Amino acid sequence: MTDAPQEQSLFEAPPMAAQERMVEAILFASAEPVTVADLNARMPHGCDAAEALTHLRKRYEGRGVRVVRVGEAWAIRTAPDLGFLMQKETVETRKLSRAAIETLAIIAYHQPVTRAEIEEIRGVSVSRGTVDQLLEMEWIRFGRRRMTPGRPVTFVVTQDFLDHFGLESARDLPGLKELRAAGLLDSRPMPGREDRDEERDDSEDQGDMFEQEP
Amino acid sequence: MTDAPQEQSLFEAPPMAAQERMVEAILFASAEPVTVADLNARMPHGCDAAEALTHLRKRYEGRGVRVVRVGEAWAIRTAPDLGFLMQKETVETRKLSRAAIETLAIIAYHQPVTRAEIEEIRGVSVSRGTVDQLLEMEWIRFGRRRMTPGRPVTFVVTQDFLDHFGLESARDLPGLKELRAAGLLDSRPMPGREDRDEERDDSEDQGDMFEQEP
Amino acid sequence: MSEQPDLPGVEARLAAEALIVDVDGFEGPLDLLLMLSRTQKVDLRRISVLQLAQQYLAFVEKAKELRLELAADYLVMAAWLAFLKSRLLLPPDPTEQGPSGEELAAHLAFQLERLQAMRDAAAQLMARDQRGRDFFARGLPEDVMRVRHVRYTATLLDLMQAYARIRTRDDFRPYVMDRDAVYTMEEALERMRGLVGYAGDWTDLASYLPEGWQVDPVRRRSATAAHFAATLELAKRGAIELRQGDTFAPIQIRRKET
Repeated sequence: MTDAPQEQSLFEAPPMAAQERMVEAILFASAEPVTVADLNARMPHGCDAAEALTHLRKRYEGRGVRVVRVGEAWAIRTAPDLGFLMQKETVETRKLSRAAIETLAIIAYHQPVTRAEIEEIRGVSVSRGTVDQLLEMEWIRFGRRRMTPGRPVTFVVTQDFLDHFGLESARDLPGLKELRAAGLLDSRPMPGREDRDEERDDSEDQGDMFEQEP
Repeated sequence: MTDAPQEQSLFEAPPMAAQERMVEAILFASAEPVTVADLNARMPHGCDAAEALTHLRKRYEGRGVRVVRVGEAWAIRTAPDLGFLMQKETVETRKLSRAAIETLAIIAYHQPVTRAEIEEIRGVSVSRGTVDQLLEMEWIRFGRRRMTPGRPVTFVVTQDFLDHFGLESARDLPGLKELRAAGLLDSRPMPGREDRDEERDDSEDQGDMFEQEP
Repeated sequence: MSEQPDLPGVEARLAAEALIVDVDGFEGPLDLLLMLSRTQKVDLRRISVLQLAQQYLAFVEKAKELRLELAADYLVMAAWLAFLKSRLLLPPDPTEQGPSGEELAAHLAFQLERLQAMRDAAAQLMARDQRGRDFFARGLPEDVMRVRHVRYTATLLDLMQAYARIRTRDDFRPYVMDRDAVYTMEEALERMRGLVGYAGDWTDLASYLPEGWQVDPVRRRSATAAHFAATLELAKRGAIELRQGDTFAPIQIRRKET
């Protein structure tokens, strides 16, 4: 491309300070996290949103609001130590049952995880209401199917989950490293029943076992 | 503020920098502009929201967002020169019509699928508007022609579709058994026929448009 | 189990009953085992599975004594633990296939430890700062120029429900238009245009119906409707006049003199 230098002069990217302002404006205007790709798409040609973000993040360190990473996206959120000022904004979250909380934790720490694996860990069948509730809250979603007989669906946590719990990524889950080091995230089949999970997923009447509430 | 020194001895007000953070967080998170009286009421005793606002206002001068007065109250708003960045926020989201979502579901589950097959599964003819809409949204595209008489075109779902629904591939869609387990197959009353005729209108000439490759 | 319980026995029994009354509070046998394991007051890694199995079996015994209905999975676990107990107590039989008692016990200990770990992780997760409680998103998101273009959207749940709806329609029948019995207005218009020229006087509209469309009710209805629509169109253009003597009387047409 011989005309590249020319093009550059035509669409010169704004200075970094201006780019930082733009990222600031976009993130302030949105309640949802915005991806770097989205930022770049909305900013003028030649901008580098990722770099502008680094500057912006530094600028807000220690302030009343912070620039936080949520998975692949970015958002501005109030500093957690100021939560006490926000009684007016506090939203009453639906009270999650103990089963739902445990199921959510298992999905987060073991993802992608099948329903059979969740049941194996909890030792009880997972009620359909529990998974429905988590899907509806958009804290979990379907992941890739497992390449085992029966090709069961898997569950993974969503960006909204990360946002809700202030996690940059699923790797930042509390205690994740320790749990992994202790082997507690391994899938370890019952001795003598290596293929138990797969059999379970494959079985014709799998549906039934979820129909009955524990 | 003649009584300030007295009060200060009883309830020491936080330093001005901390007060500024508080005002920043409150203005950011509030759904409506906030008056100085409101700010003072929400902040710890002894705070001076008006002064904190002045500092905050100065801090945001020239930034991507500004602290502005709205009547008697205060709010954070995008800098006027950056309004052009907010265009993405202007889209209005509407639920896809029932006809469209059904057509889309059939394409997703049965792809590649011809229009005749969609009609057979849905039990009603598919209006060209519905297919056009899905094509325009780039959730479906033309697939390979079917090697049967008439060589009808087929439809398949796109990467955009997968991205929107958070799927890694169309194969990850839950099957009928899983739909049943999730309670999606039994709880619904049998739909009446009232909406079955909704799209028969232009069935005369729609055949043609699908013959030609885009 | 004795008829005359001594004093400490009463206490133990009350404790056991309290436990049993609580059986609804347990989320399955693994949860119960985890609870029982706490009475050993040791690290889960050093738990005596044999002792735990005995505690569980005693619990099930008590429940039977009190004539409490236990869910099937509790009984399945009891049977399995009884088997495990015998494996752990008896010297290993070299001819026996399958995993040893120690392997099974180790797996059970692993399951308990893993469940406990997940509970702790869940508690840690819920103890984190949460959006909408400890930190907040923008309360006043800006939308400068709204209603620019409509973006249609749907959730995965919508999609799945739509599919489920289609697949559970019992009155499902493919819609097929019966084109054989349809006479279109365009065809009728074409036909009438040629015919009205011949008719100088009032003629019954019914007499214009083409051959093969006069008898079969379905075809006759379609052809009549098409021809009627066509006469209205011709009348509008000023090509013909039409009249009807009475309600439901035959409709008559004639060419308009120009």
